[in-house]
Amino acid sequence: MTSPVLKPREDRRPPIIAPGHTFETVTDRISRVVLRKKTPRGWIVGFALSFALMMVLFYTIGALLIRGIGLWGINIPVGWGFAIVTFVWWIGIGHAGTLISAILLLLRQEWRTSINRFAEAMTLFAVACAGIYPVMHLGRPWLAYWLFPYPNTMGMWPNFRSPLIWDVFAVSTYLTVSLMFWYVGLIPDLATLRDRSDSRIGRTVYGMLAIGWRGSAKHWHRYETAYLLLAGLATPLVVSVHTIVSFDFAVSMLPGWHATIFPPYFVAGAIYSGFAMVMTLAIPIRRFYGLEDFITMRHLDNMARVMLATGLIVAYGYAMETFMAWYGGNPYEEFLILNRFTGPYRLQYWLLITCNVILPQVLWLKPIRMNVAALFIMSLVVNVGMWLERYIIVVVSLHRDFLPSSWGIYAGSVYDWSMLFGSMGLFLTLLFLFVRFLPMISIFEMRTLVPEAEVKEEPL
Amino acid sequence: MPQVFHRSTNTFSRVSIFGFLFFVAAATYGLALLNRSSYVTEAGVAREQPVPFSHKHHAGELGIDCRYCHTSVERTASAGIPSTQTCMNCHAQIWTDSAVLEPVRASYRTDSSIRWTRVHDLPDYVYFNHSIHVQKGVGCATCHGRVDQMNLTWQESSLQMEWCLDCHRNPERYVRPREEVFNMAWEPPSNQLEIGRELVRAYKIQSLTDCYTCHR
Amino acid sequence: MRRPPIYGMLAEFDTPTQLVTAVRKARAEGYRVMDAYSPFPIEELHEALHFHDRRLPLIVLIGGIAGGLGGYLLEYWTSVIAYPLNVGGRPLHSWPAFIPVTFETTVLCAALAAVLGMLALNGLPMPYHPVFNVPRFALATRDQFFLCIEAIDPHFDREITRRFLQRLDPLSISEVEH
Amino acid sequence: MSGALDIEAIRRRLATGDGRRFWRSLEEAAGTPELAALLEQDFPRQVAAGLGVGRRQFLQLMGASLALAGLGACTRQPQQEIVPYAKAPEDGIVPGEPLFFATAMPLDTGVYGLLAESHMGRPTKLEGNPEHPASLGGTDVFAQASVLGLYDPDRSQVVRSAGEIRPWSAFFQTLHAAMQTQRTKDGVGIRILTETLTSTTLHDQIIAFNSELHSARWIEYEPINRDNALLGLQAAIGTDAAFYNRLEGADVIVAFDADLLGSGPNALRDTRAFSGRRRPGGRKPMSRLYVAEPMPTVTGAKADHRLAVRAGDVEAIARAVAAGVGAYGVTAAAAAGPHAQWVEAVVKDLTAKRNSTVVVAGPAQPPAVHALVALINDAVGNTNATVANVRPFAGGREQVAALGKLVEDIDAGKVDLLIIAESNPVLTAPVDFRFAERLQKVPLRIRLGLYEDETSRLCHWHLPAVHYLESWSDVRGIDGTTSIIQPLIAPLYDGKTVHELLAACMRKDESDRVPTSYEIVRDYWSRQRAGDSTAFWRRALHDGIVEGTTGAALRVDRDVEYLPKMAESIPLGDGLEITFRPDPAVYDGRFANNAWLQELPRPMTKLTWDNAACIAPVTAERLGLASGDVVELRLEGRAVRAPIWIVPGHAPEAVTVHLGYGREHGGRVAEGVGFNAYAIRSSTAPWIARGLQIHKTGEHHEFATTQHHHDMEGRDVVRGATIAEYQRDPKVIREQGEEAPGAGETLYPPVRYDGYAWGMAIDLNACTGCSACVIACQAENNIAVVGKDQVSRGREMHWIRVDRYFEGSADTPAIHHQPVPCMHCEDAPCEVVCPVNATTHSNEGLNQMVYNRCVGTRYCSNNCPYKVRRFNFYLYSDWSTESLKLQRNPDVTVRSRGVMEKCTYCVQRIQYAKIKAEEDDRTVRDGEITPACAQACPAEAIVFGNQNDPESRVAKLKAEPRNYGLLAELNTRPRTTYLAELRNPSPDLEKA
Repeated sequence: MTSPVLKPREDRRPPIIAPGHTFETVTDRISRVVLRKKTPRGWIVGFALSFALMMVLFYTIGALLIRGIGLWGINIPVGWGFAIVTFVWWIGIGHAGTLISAILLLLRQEWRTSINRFAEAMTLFAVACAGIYPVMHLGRPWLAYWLFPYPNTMGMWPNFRSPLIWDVFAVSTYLTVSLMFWYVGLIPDLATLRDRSDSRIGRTVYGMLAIGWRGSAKHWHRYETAYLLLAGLATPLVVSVHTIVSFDFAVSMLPGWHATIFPPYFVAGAIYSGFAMVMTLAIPIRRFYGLEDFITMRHLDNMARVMLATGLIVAYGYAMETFMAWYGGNPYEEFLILNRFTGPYRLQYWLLITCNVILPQVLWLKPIRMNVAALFIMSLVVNVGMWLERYIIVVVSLHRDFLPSSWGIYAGSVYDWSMLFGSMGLFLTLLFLFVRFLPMISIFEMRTLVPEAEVKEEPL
Repeated sequence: MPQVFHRSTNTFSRVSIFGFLFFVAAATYGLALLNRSSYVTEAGVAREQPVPFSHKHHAGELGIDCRYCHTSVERTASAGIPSTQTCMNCHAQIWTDSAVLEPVRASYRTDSSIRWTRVHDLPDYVYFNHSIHVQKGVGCATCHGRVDQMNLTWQESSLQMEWCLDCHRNPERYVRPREEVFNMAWEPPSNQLEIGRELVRAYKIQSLTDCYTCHR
Repeated sequence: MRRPPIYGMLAEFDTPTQLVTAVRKARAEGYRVMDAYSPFPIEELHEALHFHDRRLPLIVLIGGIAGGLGGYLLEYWTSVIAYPLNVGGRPLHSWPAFIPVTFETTVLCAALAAVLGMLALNGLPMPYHPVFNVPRFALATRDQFFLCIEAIDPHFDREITRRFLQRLDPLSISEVEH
Repeated sequence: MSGALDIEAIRRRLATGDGRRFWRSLEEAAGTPELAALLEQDFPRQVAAGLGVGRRQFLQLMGASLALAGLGACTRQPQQEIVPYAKAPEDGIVPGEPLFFATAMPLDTGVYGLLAESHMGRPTKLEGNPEHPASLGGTDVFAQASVLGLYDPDRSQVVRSAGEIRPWSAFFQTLHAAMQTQRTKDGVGIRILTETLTSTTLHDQIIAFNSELHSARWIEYEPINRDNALLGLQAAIGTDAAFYNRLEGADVIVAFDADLLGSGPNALRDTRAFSGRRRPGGRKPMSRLYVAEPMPTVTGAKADHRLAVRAGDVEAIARAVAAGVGAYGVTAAAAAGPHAQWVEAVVKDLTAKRNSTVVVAGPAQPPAVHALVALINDAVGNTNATVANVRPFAGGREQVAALGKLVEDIDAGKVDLLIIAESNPVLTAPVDFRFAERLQKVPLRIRLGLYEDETSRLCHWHLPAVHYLESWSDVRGIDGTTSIIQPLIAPLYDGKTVHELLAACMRKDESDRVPTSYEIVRDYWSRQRAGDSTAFWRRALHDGIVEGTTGAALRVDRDVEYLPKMAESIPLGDGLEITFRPDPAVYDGRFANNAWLQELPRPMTKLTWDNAACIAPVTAERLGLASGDVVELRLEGRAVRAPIWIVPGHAPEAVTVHLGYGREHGGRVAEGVGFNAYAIRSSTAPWIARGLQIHKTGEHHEFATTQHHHDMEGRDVVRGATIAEYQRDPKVIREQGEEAPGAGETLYPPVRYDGYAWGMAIDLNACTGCSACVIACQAENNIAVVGKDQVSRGREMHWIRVDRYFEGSADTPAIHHQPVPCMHCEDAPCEVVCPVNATTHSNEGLNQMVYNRCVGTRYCSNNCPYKVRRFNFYLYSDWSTESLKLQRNPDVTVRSRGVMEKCTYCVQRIQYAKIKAEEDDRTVRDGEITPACAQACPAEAIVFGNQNDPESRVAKLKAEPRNYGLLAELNTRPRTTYLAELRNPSPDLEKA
């Protein structure tokens, strides 16, 4: 874990924590958000809205269970539609959280400290949303457990050659590890809340969750080892997860899916969309809860830079696909690319290029990176763009493959849309609960950024 | 004051953690058992029948051959359930006035079927063929058990897929000489395995574990 | 051995520096059985306590290996031994296809080992602990720093220890009930 | 199947036709940007999806699905009962063992000789009777689908009078009274209207009837009739005659607007003979087919030289050909105009190959053309060589004229009692007869029919008829071959046959018992055959043919005295032309309530659940029309609204409409589908009319088509060459596509198939695209009907589809058909990606699909390059309609909601044959296993067998150099392979 390194910074970038903070100001500012008695009206309104949206999701799921997935727009040849598109989108979003908390931790990037907590939460909720789709897109969702290897009376086992099984393991592992990572990070702060809460229930509940953390030096020692090791494990994991998700396509034989570039380009895309989402969430939250001291322009600037970088990698991916289609000389691949450019879905394709490649280039400009509103808009643009990317990958490749006779057209039905927005409802609902009942910024890590945290050497 | 919990909670919390893990494991195991239990498979449950027909009496004590009633067992997929006619072949002469047999006589008089309760019921997506099994030296008793000792008939085996697979994977453990197929009393000899292997060769028995063997 | 009347003696400090110094002094004084409490991790602290525990990485390694082997063997057993099926003309033991799942199970088990191992070694969960009996200890999770010399330390003596701690000019000193 | 749930759903959807437009791709091929296409491309449009399922059904579903899951978790099997016979039947019915009986199905002037498969006394599947000369083992869509007609829940089930359900006895009283009065006046007021008469017994009854009541009149009427051929031949030969061809002897075939392979009483016989002459390396050289027609037909698709001409212009061409070959009496060769070259080539070929050619005209062509054709056949010596003129059964009849007479009589008040058997004139009579209104002037109107249709509604009495699979009768084919129709099942409902109805009329005394049709038919035949009638009867029933009747039809020769007359040609005006055709799926409308046929993609248009006004691309462009535009067709002051469908290869300046749609009564499936083309069909121009006006309405109609792209995009999907090229260098086929990787070119160890290795070869040269295989498969494998809305969403369930491609210009394209079942790839892409091993490979190379293991990820379908997998997006199988359950094949699982399904090579038949073989300790013989599609195919285009056995037919075919695997370059190693299509163009025309 980072020991406080506060040699005076020469660079003129904004600080990662506003000056003049002490241990208690940090502690109180952050824990107040949770411990304050009356819930702010803004929160109630926001929560109500997202809860309503979540109900739309549940209604859709009910309808799907009762009537069948024929309610969606899918057909033969386009057997996958919004469900898989949105699944990949959510999983991708999740990646930023793990990246911030794990990879930046290993790279000793202090600025991560104030955003890693809710970035991790975001990961968790995003993966939860993503998890719904693989189950609900099954023709017979009530048999989803057949994808797990368990001894059964049929003597049957899953087919470990199928990327979908890899998915099952990857996603469930990812969910479990992210959960543990998040919880372990929370323990000391839960202890803080336990000790600062003045209601009996608060003390008990937070107390239970804090499992008796008392800040013992010995505990801290093992705690940090564990935290580092988790980070070390989460880093390859997060890369593997989107790699495997990309295998769902790369392992098949469809033109436009069967491509070796998919893993890196999916991972980059994931981080791209993930950071966009962190930004989408961070900007309003810091504003609403007045946390500008902790989530400073420095953070936004850095995130914008990461977006720019990953965005360029993604752009390279698109370019590569097109190049290989020509260079590879496979007629089906060639047709696919032409079909993307000029076919029935050209609108979505060019919109995608605009959102993911053209517009984000403004991030080269420092004034933009320093402009909160601009950044917020850019983050939304990229979120949309990345959803479109998956839409293009899934639908365009399927709707016209090898035999012209079986070509078709796909369009999402109302149930596709309600499921998409419904899942956003679930995501926001969980997020609102999180910011209300848990510290959205890691308090104990913020303390280490306070100047006093430094141990000055003095003779015995 | 920071001390929220009582001393005991330390032990309690740890116990509950292990307890939970144990509970999950136990539940899983229990479910697995349940799925194979006779409650689910309904194996070994004697079924009430409109007429308390006793295989024990007919097949066992009187020694009537299976094929006297289950006529098509050697020719077709289904073994065949005897018509009332078949019952009356004998019961026109004997037990002509026993009350128990009234439903049979009634059925014959009114030419309306006796509605037997089904004992062996495979799912609709499973296609089992009696004739080929008989042909390949699978004895009646191998699947149906000692029917000749059942008063009311019950289902002997689980009829679950893993049970079918067991024999389809290593038939040599279960096959018997064709002439013994209908012999209820036949016991596998001590050297069943080697005899089995010979029979498998002689009868050209394949070990069929393809899905389409049973599912269509 | 006879259970001492109290758990130990708790001294409260204002800054991490003071705490670290205090710990060093206490060790110099010959105290061994003690623990320091801080609202955030302090590198120097466990150094000062001469406390080193290297078991955790080992546990994680074992967990990882177990997970990896388990995963691969499961795949091998189910596809080659339990129910060998011709899937698209691929060999029964298609090892390249078995790698992803092996990797995932490795990470999963290693991560579980890390978290559970850490908790177990720290003896958590432990909702009840004597130090909580000291009201001011609530600040240990906010901005105060504590040193607790435990009564089972051979050198521990209510009076001497109290006087020793006085010399470190702490904000407060309190006896910790069991 | 189409039962309560489906039909309801279908009707609702038809009401709200909210399907999607799909014809965009054709527009693209034509290069015309299309507005609706842009809408299409616009961001996914919201599609109100819906298939109402109630709570109870939901519970059923879940319960059923769980049971289907076969997972133990507390889902126990429900208690079931076994209900054995009380007295075992003699006729050897054994549970689980199918029995086969010979019977026959009449249609038009012809007959299908059939073998019916019966499970526990339920006919479930019909096959062609190989012994029967008119079927030769083949069938078509009508015959295959007729079994569904039997179990149709919409069939009329009760005697109804004025809306009231009445007992038969009540009807018989009325009838008897009416007959008594008629007897007093020699039956002068009696009219009996039937369809074209082909039953010898019925004919005998009618004669008897007339001999008693001399003044009673009997009328035959069908909208698809042979009047023109009859008149034409009469003119040419001087006597009534019908004809049939012997294509096996034909080196050159010229079809003037004749769909001889696709429709009509000789289609099956002709298809078999034709395909027999199209295989390279046969004893005789490959035949050559010339076709001149307006609307592309399966015949036109097979043509070596197809001329897209308006039906009205065919006469000029025929006349030119006649003149060319020096036909008797045809002097001045009418200017052949733009088609001179075609005519030249035809003439050259016809004269070159004397007495081994066939020239034929279709029923839609005026008598003149038929006369010309007869004269041409005479001139080149075909008559009685390859073309047999025979005396038509029961004397030829001009049906339209006869119906016209009936109408006059009604107006003159001469008709007191009208008995209408089967025929549905209110729908089908020429519109100018105003039959519906005339009909109601008749004092007593009696209708015997399968459905309470338009005619029944206007009759005093509707009597339920029995389906041919329930009834005793007999039927005589054109060549005289007569079959006894025997019932496969007791009448499901309380129906009567026309035989019984007539017999009832003939009763002297009301107390007399009405004889059963069995008695009537049996009695007739025992009178025909002296001696051991029982033996004869048994034999006839067993063979499905009355021995000695084949070819017994009286041959007619033109007597030398007679000077052939030219039937004078009906002058056609000018302006747009419209031609009326029987529909390839619902025929004249009688099959409109058959959901299988409604959902069958029409061979040429690939439309389902619709008819359309078909026009050529150029004409559409000129009129600014696009497929789906609803227009008003105005003809002789009558009008009907119809949606446009653009058909490449259609003759310009002409519209083709198909009859039999727009039904108002006649079943829940039939009602409200398509438009009623009869509404503008008059007795003066029943087939071809000019001066049609088209008026746009600005409305749009949603079509449900199964194929949206008609261009091969330059991919080697259908390979082919001319016979000359092929004989010069057989490699030409292989070189047309990328080479499939050799067996060694893979990282995987090869999988060996030592025992059987099932494979299929499909001869594209033989295949006409008739689609009999599609319906046969549907009947055999319990394939569900999904309805128009679902089809328009791309969710049709057919396991085998017939792809249709256009090649070349949109005005005169080459047309290809390609049946596509599952390829059973040895390295199947679908299997690798299935997470639960629901689809794997058998050790005989079958790509197995296990429904009860499937969880429905649809990944397999995504990864299938052939897209032959079908998914149950809803609960498509009808689990509630009892009568439809009777049709199901007990050897095939009825699929549930949410599972994938696909062609299994009819594994139930494979297993059956294997078990039988094992039991007699032998191996399966070649040809012992025939999948439903192969069995139905009249062209023998599909061959199945063990490709490990070098002697098997399939192995031999696969050894041919024109054998190729579809997309084989993907190294899927398909077990289904194709034999390339070979054409035999005239060298002269090819040069031009």
